[in-house]
Amino acid sequence: MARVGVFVCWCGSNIAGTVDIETVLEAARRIAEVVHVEDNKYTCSESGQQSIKKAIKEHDLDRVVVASCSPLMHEVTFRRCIESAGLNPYLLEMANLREHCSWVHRNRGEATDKAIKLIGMAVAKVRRLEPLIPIRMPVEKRALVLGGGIAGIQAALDISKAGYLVTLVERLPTIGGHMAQLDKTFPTLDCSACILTPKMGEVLHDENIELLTYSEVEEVRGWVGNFEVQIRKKARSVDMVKCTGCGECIEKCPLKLPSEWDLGLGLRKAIYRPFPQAVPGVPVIDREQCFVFTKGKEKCRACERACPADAIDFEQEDEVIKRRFGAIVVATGFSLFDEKAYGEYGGGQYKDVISALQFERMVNAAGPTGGHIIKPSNGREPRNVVFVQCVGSRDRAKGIPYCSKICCMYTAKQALLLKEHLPESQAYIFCIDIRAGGKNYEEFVNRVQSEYGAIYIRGRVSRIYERGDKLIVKGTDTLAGIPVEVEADLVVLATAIASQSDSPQLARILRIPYDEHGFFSEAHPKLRPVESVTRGIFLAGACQSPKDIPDSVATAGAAAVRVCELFASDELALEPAIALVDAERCSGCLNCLEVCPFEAIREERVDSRRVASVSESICQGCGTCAAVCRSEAITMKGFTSPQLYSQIAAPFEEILKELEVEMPSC
Amino acid sequence: MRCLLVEEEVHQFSNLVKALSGEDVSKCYQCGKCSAGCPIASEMEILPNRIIRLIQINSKDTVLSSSTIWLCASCETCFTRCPEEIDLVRVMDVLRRLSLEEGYRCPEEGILRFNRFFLASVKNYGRVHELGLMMKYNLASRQPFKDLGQGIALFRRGKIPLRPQRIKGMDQIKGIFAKSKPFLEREASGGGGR
Amino acid sequence: MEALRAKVAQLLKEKAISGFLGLKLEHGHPSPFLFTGEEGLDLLVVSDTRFPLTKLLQRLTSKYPEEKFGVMVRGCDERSLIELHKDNQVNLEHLVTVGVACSQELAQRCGCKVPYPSQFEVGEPATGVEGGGELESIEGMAEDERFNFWMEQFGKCIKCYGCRNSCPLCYCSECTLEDSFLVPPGETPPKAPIFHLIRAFHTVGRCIDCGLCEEACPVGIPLRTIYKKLGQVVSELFGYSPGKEVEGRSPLSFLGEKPFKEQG
Amino acid sequence: MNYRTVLTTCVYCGCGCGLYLEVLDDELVGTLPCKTHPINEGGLCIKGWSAHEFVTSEKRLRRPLVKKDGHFVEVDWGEAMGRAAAGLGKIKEERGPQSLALLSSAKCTNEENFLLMKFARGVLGTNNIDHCARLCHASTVAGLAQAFGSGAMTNSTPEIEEADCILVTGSNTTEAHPLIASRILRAKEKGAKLIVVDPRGIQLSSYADIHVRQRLGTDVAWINGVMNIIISEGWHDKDFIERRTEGFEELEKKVKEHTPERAEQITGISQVDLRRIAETYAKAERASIIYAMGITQHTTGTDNVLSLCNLALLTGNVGKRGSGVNPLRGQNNVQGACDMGCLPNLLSGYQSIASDELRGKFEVEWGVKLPKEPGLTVVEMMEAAAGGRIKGMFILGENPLLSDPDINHVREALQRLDLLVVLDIFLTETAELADVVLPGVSFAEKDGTFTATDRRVQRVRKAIEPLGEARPDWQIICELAQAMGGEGFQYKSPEEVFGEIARLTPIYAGITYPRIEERGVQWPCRSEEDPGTEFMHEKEFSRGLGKFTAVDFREPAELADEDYPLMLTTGRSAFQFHTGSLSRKSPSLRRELDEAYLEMNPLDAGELGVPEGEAVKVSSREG
Repeated sequence: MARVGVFVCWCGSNIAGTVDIETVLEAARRIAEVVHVEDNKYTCSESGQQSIKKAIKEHDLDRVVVASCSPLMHEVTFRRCIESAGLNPYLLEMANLREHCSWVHRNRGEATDKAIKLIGMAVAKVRRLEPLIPIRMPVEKRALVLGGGIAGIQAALDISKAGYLVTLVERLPTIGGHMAQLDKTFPTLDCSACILTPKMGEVLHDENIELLTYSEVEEVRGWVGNFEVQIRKKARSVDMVKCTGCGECIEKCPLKLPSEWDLGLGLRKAIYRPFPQAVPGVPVIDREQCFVFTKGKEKCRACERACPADAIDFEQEDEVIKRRFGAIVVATGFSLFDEKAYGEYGGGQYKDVISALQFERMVNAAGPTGGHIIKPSNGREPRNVVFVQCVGSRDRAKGIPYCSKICCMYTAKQALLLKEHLPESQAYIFCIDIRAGGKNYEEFVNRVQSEYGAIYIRGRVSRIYERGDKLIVKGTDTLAGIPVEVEADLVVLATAIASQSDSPQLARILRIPYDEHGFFSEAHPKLRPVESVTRGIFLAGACQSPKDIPDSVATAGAAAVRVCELFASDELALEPAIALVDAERCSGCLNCLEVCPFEAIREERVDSRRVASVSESICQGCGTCAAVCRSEAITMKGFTSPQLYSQIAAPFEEILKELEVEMPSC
Repeated sequence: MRCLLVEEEVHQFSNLVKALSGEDVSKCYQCGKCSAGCPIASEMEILPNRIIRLIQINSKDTVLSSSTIWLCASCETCFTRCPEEIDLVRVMDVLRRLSLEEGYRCPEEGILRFNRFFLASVKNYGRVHELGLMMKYNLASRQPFKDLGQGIALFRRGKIPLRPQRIKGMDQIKGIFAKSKPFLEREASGGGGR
Repeated sequence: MEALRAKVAQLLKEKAISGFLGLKLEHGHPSPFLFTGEEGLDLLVVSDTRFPLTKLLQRLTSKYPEEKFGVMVRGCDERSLIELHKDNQVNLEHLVTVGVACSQELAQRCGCKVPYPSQFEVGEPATGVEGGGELESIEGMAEDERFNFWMEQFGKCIKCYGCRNSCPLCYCSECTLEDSFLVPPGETPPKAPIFHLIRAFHTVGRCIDCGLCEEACPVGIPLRTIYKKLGQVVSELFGYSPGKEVEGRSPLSFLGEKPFKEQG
Repeated sequence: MNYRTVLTTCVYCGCGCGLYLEVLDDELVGTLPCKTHPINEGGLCIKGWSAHEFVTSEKRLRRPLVKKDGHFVEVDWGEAMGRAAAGLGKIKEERGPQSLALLSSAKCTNEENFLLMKFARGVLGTNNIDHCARLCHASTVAGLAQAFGSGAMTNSTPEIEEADCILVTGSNTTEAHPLIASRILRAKEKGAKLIVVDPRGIQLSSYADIHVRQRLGTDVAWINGVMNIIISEGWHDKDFIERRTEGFEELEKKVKEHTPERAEQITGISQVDLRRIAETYAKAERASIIYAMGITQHTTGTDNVLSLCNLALLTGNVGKRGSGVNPLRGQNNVQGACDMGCLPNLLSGYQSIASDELRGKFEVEWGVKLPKEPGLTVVEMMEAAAGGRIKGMFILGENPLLSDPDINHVREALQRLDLLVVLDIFLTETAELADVVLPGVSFAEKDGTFTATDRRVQRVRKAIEPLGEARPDWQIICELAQAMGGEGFQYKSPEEVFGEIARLTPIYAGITYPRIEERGVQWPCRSEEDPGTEFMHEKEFSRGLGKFTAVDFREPAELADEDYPLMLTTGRSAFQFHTGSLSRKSPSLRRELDEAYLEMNPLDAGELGVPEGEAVKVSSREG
């Protein structure tokens, strides 16, 4: 016989407001094997926990049911609590009277009934629980940071400074990310490159950081504390060691191609460095374009001849390296919404309709126009410039439903820069709302209107079309209630922030969840904002949701702290409530292997029989495998069939008895 | 202009529109793209986005007596542009019907009259007899010679037949009209008389 | 029949297979037998008597995983092999199937939609039988009536486990039906309806509608009708018909295309 | 590598289902139902499906055992056989043949039973041979023989579904004879009326048109009551009574006294229900009575059987296809063991030992003199052993310690013996008391025949070699007989033994192994041309006319009183069989049910404060 204590929480009025606590207590006392029942206004409070501990001692309880909120909130709290009173922490069951009951019901009587049933179910299960002991695993104290944008750079530097080794993987030839493409940053108008490049350099020279650019993660196996990662270093065709970064090779390359870095506004060579301050400064050969690769080995080779260091290596091959990591920070950033979806804005056809990032490159002194704002169609200076916000954002029909968060601010900044560069110009900004929540943000927008004379028109643009060498922008001023048209020389579209198009593939490799828009999901939006559901994998920057630079840096720092926390101990305690395969029962169909979202199940042989086996350190205890196992060979510790069945049966006991009467009896 | 805080429930009108059109106007966040794209917007006293807004705030009288709902040409630009995929054309249809049913005065007599002649022609022949329609309408609007030149040009090229021609499936046409009889009758009798 | 014997003799002679699992006519009754040489092949028969040969085959293949076996297959046997293959219980690459088309009479008796395998050596393809047998009439019942009907049917059960024992797709070493927590042991009839519902759920996504369960039922419970209904549901919801193709897995044995996508 | 299936007959109950033993590489690996078998047609009960499991049990006896200083020691065959032969011989010599007794086995083959009978009478010179049928259906044999002239099921199993009214009483058919129950359910689905008279609610009663519960031990009363109604309503078959029966007047007189009122009073069955039973049964075209030990295991067992016969004769419901009186015999070969003359007063084929002519036939064939006086029954044997009159016993495959009434008495009796020889496949509770234990083999390791409850003689076929040093029981009996100087025990095969059975047993005369190869043959089968008998007494009864026997109701020998306020009635479970010697060695069956249990009326249980699943102590006047 178990000795169960039931602790009913009022949660202030959250539960007590809808559930009649007295009735619940009375009913709980009548449940078999329940020897102690009490209520607390806030069971999670220090005094509430003290009273649980006291009751365990006084009534010699060996099982505890806390009837309060979701275990997501306080299971850890109460486990710790009963553990300190000498019980195994896994002999706890929570009945969720709040989210599952009081918050979703209005009728007091019904809610009370349900609360009683929920407690009955919890008691039924707790009676059958068995003590569990966490699994202990050693920790590999080396972190992998994916993505070399500002978030990845910051995370790498922070972890390194705490004394741990870091490998930073970036898929482009240089780190820096989108921040390196920007001119100034809002609202302080710092030069983006000026504040970023020192950090890039720091990464390059940090002894704790291994920098792998032009590289991608191909496979991740293992678990928190022991990830085994396979990384492909793509052939750069230039020897990283020999190259001095002099740039002679680039000079001599005869091929001129549109530059991705400048979003097509400028040109680069087949051997190139995306921008002058690129880190590392070693150029890379675009093998898809270079004559040596497209036309034949003996063709061209101008760069090779030009290189004083003999660093060009056409024969170089991709290198696949394997590393073990204890933790992974994902900072793979974002991509921009493609404005081609908007046929009414020209769908990318009008040369003088550009994206905000193109504008950014144009206004950047290191950009293709050397910092001059021009009409791409004829190179002249524009006078009337129309900025269109929410291109893709807040558009369920053509784009994405969410707000991209940073466009209001960067549009204001660009309007300001426009006026600084071309004092004669006039900025028109079509916006829906101005969302300027942030330190000094609202003031900045005000300044752009009052000091820089930008005209804000509240309304969305319906159409842009060419008339002569002008662009007609049709919109409505919804405040004035009249349609408006602006004759523009240049139109800048504030395109939305989207997830990286290949984020689902990466999520699959990492075994982490992502949301419907392709952003990686955090474990808890409020309390675990930089952790993924998979232990040991953390999120930083805009791969999780649209973020501005300070937010990205802040989350990177937070993720780094999480990594350091993990590395601070030599061993990890893993959740013991995981799947266990009974090899005797296993029929080897391996359907479990197919469905395991964490790839925690592998095939094994037991006396030539094929059976499934669970890697206890990878298993997250999700139970999917147990659900598909027809042989019932998989047991979920802490959720065994008898435990769950008795929990399910508990509220139906009376009904079952009634049914039995109806059934043919013998 | 009376709006918002009326004695009825504030969602009453929007709920009615939703029930009749299937469109949820509460999704509108007033970006104005509908109005921006509307080819007739310049003729409108109240822009389409404001019609939606007025529905949101229960301003029924203003909406149902506005000319906007009659000026709308159902070109669907607004629907095509709307980021929330609200079908304004359906909404406008419903508003016109409500306006008639509840006896609001139509500020655009001509449009209403044209619609009636058009329907009558369809009812009789299963299709529009352009010449008859034109003549009737122009007579009724007391501008008998309007469009005369263009009409003659079209007539010469055989585009406008002198006599009305009936289509084959008249029984089906009759069925359609029989189905909508209650509404048409109410409409003809002048509705609720507000 | 001669064609079958010749084919098997040849397979054995060429050592393409180490044994052929078929039916042997002995003591006036056809029964399963593993033919390993030409000797006794004259007793190899095709008859309208069906045994779960593919189930018996599993015992051979699990004892001799490296050997190649031949097996006589009807349409249903072939479907069961395909499902067994998907669940790693047999390896089609280690099997040589020799097809037999069922007689029209047998097809009729079984209510079989496809009474022949993809290839066959013996018989003429009979016309498939459409319609769900008893299913329509049971579906036509009012809910109460239907409940009572099934309760009465399940009440006849003598818990012989014949349905499970005959099922070619039931291969678990320990059966959920024997989980004393779910089905109290030692009771006849087993507590209705849990016994039969567990079995029904376990057929979802793999039952190939061979009807051997119903054939084995001494008290004539129309088990197949339940499994047919579930099969229909799976087919409608997921477009999956067990045993139809070697490719593709049962919808209940994999996660969706985007396994990590959060709902909503 | 070899895999084959061997057609044989199920070893559990009397249904006689055909099954295949699956043999993979000469090991028994499974059981399959025979799809084309006349009895089970592809179905089996759980026992059948797991019939192979006990065969290879770890607990099987693999070497002969001899008790030395109170402990068993494994010995070779020579020593064990020598000890048994010498021991038996010594007792015979010193105390005379009448101090020896033998128990035969309803689990063994006909051949083995016949040989044991021959050994007892021809070699040991005693008629003290009996078997467990005494305890179950002796009253059937007696009753049916008295009424019809033949003590067996009148119809065949497949015929059951041709009946249009089935009266089941004293048989929990779904549990005890599952594959016969399936026929009853099928008949019901075809439209037959089902009447269940049973003190308990059983699975069949949920499907019954009429289900009544009689007070325990009041069967004669309700049957008489029913007959009273039939006669007074004139529903009886006057023509049949006239042509085919005798003793009606006597019956009529007796039955008149048993008014429905009185029957209701005694049995607790309402008059309305009695009337419904009477009408339904009497008016049916083909009514069949199915009963088992609920009728026979009473002090009034024979009366009960006779009453049922009366009821059938009264309405002309016998001697027709699907219609008759059908005792369901328990053991797989209890019918055969009876047929083979393992009875103290009868030779094989129910030929009286007392008859000089019949006995003479055997004496000629065997070349020995046979004792004439009838021997002791099981119960008498135990009495005699306890009293020191029986000194030596040979028990073939039976477990009287568990199967006989009063375990303490039996233990005492067996312990008093000078020599107990047990031939079994397990060390049963009885074998543990033995001095010599000879390891026999299971049905899977030998050839022979079983006779099912519907008189169907069917083949048992060897599937695997005997385990360890175990030997087929028939060989052991022959060797023992020869060791004791017996002549005529040099058989090469069971088939040869069967030939002798056929020669000496008229009802088996026409049966040969080739004839029963496929579907068995039902006795009586008097010649090679005789196709056997599906249903009996068609034109005339075995005894000529059917005989009514007026029976009075008598209360059971023991009734509930203040000291012993509850009545206990025994029953069967589908998951175990008989004393469990076999079925309790089967994992599948043990998983279902591993120990006996007792069911109580919830009202009684409530009064006694016994909760569900509680252990209770039961005591009776006997202990």
